Amino acid sequence: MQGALSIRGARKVYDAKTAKVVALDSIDLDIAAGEFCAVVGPSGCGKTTLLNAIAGFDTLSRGDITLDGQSLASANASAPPDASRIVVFQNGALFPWRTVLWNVACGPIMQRRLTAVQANQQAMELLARVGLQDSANKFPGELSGGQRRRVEIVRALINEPKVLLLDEPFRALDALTKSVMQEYLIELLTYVPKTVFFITHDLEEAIFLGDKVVVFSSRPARIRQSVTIDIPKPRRHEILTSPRFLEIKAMLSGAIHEEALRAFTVGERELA
Amino acid sequence: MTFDFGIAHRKHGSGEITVDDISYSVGDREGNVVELIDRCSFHGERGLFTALVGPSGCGKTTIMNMIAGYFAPDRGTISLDGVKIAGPGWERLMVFQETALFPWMTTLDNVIYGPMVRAEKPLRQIKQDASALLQKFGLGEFGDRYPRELSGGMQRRGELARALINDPLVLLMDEPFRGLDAMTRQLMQKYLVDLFEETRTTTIFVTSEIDEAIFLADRLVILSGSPAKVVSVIEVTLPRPRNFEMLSSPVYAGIKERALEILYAEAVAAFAGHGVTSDLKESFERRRVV
Amino acid sequence: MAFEIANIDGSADNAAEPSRPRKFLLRHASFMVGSLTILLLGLAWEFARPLGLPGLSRLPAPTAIVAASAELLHSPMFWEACYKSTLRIISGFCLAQIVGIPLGFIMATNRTIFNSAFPVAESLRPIPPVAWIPISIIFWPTREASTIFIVFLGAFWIVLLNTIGGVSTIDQTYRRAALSLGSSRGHLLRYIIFPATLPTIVTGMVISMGICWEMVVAAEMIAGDTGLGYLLWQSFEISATAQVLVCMFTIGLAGFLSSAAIRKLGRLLTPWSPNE
Amino acid sequence: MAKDARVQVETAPRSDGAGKLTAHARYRPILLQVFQGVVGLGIFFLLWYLLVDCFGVWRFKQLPHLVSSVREFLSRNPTYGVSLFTAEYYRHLWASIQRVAIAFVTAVTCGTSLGIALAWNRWFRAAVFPLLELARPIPILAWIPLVITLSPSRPASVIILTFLAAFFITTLNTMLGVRSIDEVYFRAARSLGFSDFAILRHIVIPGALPHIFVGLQIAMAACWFSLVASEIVAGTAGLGYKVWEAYYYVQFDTMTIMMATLGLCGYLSSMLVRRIGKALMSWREEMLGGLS
Repeated sequence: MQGALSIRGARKVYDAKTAKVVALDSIDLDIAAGEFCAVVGPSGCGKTTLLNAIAGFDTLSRGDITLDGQSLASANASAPPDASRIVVFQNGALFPWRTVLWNVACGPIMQRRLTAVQANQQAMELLARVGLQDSANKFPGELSGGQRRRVEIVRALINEPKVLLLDEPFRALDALTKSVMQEYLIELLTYVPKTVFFITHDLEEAIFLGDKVVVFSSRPARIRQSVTIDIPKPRRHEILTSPRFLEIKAMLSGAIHEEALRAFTVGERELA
Repeated sequence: MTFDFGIAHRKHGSGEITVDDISYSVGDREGNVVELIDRCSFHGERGLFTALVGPSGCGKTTIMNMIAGYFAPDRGTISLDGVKIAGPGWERLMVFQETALFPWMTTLDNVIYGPMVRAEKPLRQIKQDASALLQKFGLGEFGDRYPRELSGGMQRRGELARALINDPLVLLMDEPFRGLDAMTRQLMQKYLVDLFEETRTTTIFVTSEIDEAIFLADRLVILSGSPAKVVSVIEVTLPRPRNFEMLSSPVYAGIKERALEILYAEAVAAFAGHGVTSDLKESFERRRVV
Repeated sequence: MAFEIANIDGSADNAAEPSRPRKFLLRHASFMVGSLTILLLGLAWEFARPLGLPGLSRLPAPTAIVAASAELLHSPMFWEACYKSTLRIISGFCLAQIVGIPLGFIMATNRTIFNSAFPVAESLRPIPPVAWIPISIIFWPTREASTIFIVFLGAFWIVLLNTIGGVSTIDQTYRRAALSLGSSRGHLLRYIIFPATLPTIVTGMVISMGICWEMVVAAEMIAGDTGLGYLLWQSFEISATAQVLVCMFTIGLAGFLSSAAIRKLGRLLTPWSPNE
Repeated sequence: MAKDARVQVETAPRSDGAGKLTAHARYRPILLQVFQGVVGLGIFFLLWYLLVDCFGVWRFKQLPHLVSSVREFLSRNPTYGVSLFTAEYYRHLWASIQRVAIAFVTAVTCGTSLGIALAWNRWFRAAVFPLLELARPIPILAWIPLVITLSPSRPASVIILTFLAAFFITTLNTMLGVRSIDEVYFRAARSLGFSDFAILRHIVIPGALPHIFVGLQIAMAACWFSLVASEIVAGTAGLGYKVWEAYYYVQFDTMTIMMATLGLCGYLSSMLVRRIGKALMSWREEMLGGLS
C-alpha cells in the first residue's frame, strides 16, 4: 500500500510588500499509508499553505516533505504537481465548459495512461457507482453542490493517486447534504483505500471522518494537539451523539475554542 | 461566557405569526409549474424562538419572504397578530442569507436608515441610539467603516443592529450564519441566544443545520423536501439561558436523534431527488439494511 | 517557451526565496524590460532611414518630431485648437451624462417605457455616429453645435445602456431590505437605486470619455474648421508628417488624461466600492 | 395595522392546475413586450413624418423626408440612381461588408493570439504591453493620415484602419479574459497531467471565451465606426462614402437609405457575433437557464 507521507520542519514565510508573514512555523507530521488525517484550525491559519506545498503548487521556505521516501518538496524547491497527489478544491475545480464525463476521463487521457475509449468507459463505471451516469453529458453548472462534489472525488480517484488532498470540500454544501456526503466519502474510501489529507474548520466533521485529527493553532500555524480516533469505520451518523465521540469532541474543543475566540475578538479579517 | 447587551430596558413588543395552509408555485422557462410550498401551516408563537429546519432548496426562504411580505402566497394566508400581511413592514424585519448591509453606506448610516426613513424621531436622537446600540454590539469603533471593511461576524452583528433599532415585533432570519466558518458561527449562535433571551422578540430562524436549530430554538418546525410541507414539530425542552455545555447533555442528544431521523430521510430524498436515478436511493436503502 | 502559470501576480510560482538584489530586480523587472523595448523602438526609428527599414524610414525621425513639436507648441494656433477640441468634448460629454443617465433610470425602472423606447434605441444605435455628421450639419444652425451633437451622440448610447444595465443588476435583497425598513419610492431611488448604480455610471463615464475623443477627431476632420482633428488633417494635407504625429500624440495624451481624470473622480464619488 | 403595500407586491403567474402554465400566463408578457415595441417604433416614424414631411417644424424641414426616402428606396428607377433594385446600391454595400469582414477576421485572429501570448508569458507581456498601451489611447481616426501615408492604396488604408479599431479591443479583452480564469483550474489541470498545449486548448481558450466575446461585440461596432469614417476621409467606394457623397450632392433620400443600411448592417453583424458566442459557449446557456 503506497502513500506514506512525512512532513519534517515545514516552514513557510511570505514576503509581502509591507512585512514578512510567517504562515507555517516548523510542522512535523507523519501520515501512514491509507490513513485519513484530518487537519482542523481557524480560517487563515496556514492549513491550505501546507496542502499547496504537498501538492506542489507552492514551495516551503524550510523543511521537507517526502512521499513513500521520494522527496516532494524541500527548501524553496518542489516537484511539479502530478497525479500522485490530487487536490479536491474548496469551491471545486470542475471545468465548467466541458461535460461531466470529459472532466472525469481527462486525467488518464492527458497522462496517456489510457486511450479515450478506455478512459470514458472507466469514467462511466465510476459515475454509475456514485449514481451520476445520467448526468454524464451534462455540464457541471447544471448539477447541485452535492453532485459536483461527487464528480470531483471520482475525477480524483480515477487517476489512482497515492494521496488525496481535500481542502474543506464540503464547506459550500448545506448541513444535510454535507452529512450525507461525509458518510459517502468514508464508504467510498473503504472500497478504495487511500491516504487522505483533509482540511476543515469544523471539529465535528474532522472527528467523524478522521483516523487521526491534528489541531493547528492560528497563524503562524503550529500543531497544538494531535489525537487518533479509535471509533471503528465505516461510521454512521448515529455515532455523532455517542459518548466516545462527545468525549473526544470535548477534549479537542478547548484548544479550538481558544483559537476561535482570539480570531473573533481580533476580527477574522485581519487574521484571514 | 455570555454576551450582555444591556438593552433590556428598551420596549420590546413581540408579535405572533400564523401561517395558515399556504401554497405557492412558480412557472419556469419551459412553462411547467413548479410547486414550492404545498399547504404548509405553522405558528410563530409570541416571544418564542421558532426554527424552520429542512433540506436546502425546499422553499424555506420563500416562506420567509412571504412572511416579510415581499410576495403573497397563491392560496392560504399569513397574519401578524391576527391581521393579514399585505406587504413589507418594519414590524417583520429580515436578516438575509447573504449580508444585505448597504455597501455604499457606513455601518452607522445603515443602522439609522430605518428610523431616519420613517422620521419618527429627530435625526440627532436616532444617531445617538444607533451608536449606543453599535457599542453594545461590539462595533463601537466601526461605525464609520464601510461593510466590506468588516469581517463576516461583524457584518452579521451590524445587520442585527440595523434590525433591532426599529424594535420589530418579529425577527426573521434566513440562514444568517451560513457563510461563516464553523468557529465564528458557534460564537454568533451564542451571541444570538443571549440577545434573544434578553429581548424575547419573536424570532423565526431558518437553517439546514440541526445543531444550530436545537441550540437556538424553543420549537423546531421540520419541513419536507420540495414542495415544502410541515413534517413534524418538536419542542426543544432545553432550559434557558442556553450554553454550549448543554450540547453534550442527554436531552439534547434525544432531540437531535429524533430530528435527525426525520431530516435524514428528507435529505436522502432531496439528495436523490436532484435528477439522480432511483438506484442511488435503493443503494442507500440497501446499505442501511446491511 | 517554458510554461508559466498564466495569471501570476508578479511572483512566479516556483520562485525560490530571492536574495536582496535579486528581489529588487524581480520586483522592477517588468518595468525595466518595458522601457528597454520602447528605447529600442525609438532608436530603430531614429536610424530607420540609414538602415533602410521599410515602414519607419518613410516617417520623420523622432528628433525631427521633437523639433516639430517644439515649434508647434509655440504657435497660438495649436493651443487654440486644443482649447476648441476640449471645449467640445466637455460640452458633448456633459450633455450625454445629463440626458443619458436620467433616461437610463426611467427606462430601467418603468417597464412600459423600456419596452417602447428600447427598439427605437436599438435601431438607431448601430448607425455609426460619424454617419450622422451630414444630418447634424443640416439640422443644427452652427457648425459648433453640429460637432458637439456628434460628440454627444457617441457618448450618449454608452451612458444610456450602462445606466440601464447598472439599475437592473442591483441585488434584489437591498431593495427588499429597504422596503421592510419602511422606505417609500422616493427613498428607494435616493438611498438605494442611485448609489448602487453609481459605480456602473462611473464606468460608463470613463468609456464614453474615450469615445468622445474619437468623435471630436472625426467631426473636426470631416466637417470642422478648428480643433485638433482639423489641425491634424490640415498638417496631413500640407504633408507636414512630423506635425501630424505631434497632433496624434497630443490627442492620445489628452484622451488618456481625461479618462484618468474621470476614473479619479469616480473613486472620489464611490469611496466604498473596491473597483480597482 | 399592517402597512398598505405602497410598492406593488410581486405576484406569482397563474397556473391551470394541471402543472402547466396557461398559454395566457406564459406568453402574455412576451406579447405585451412586442406590442409596446411596435407602438414605440410607430411613434418614432409618426414624429418623423409630422415634424419633417407635414409641418416642417423649425429646422426639421431641411431634414430628409420619410415618405420620399421610402419611395426612393423601393422604386425601380430611383431619381438618384440608388435603390433596392439598382446595382449601385449593392456595389457600395458589398465594398463595405467585404472590408469589415476581412478586417474583423484578421483582427480577431491576431488579437486573440497576441492576447493569449501576453497573458501567458510574463516577460513577453512586460516587453510588448507598454507599446500597446502607448498606442491604444490614440483615437482610431487620428491614425488615418499615418495609415494613408504608409499603406499602398486608399482601399487598403480603410481596411487597415478598420483592422486597428478591432485589433486593440480584441487583444486587451483576450488578455483580461485569460487573466480572469481562476488559478484553481490551472492547478487542477497541472495535477491531472495536462501538457502546455492541452492547457492552452482546454483551459485558456474556453475559459477566456466569455471575455473575448464581450470584446468582439465592441470590436464589431468599432469596425463599422472606423470603416465609415475612413471611407469618408479616404474617399473610396462604400456605404460611408456614399452617405457623404449624397450629402454633398444634396441627394438626402439616398443619404437616409445609406444610413438605414449602415444601421441594419451594424445590427445584423453584432447579432451574428452574439449568435456565434452562444453556440461556442453552450455551457453557459445551461447554467443561466433554470427556474425563472
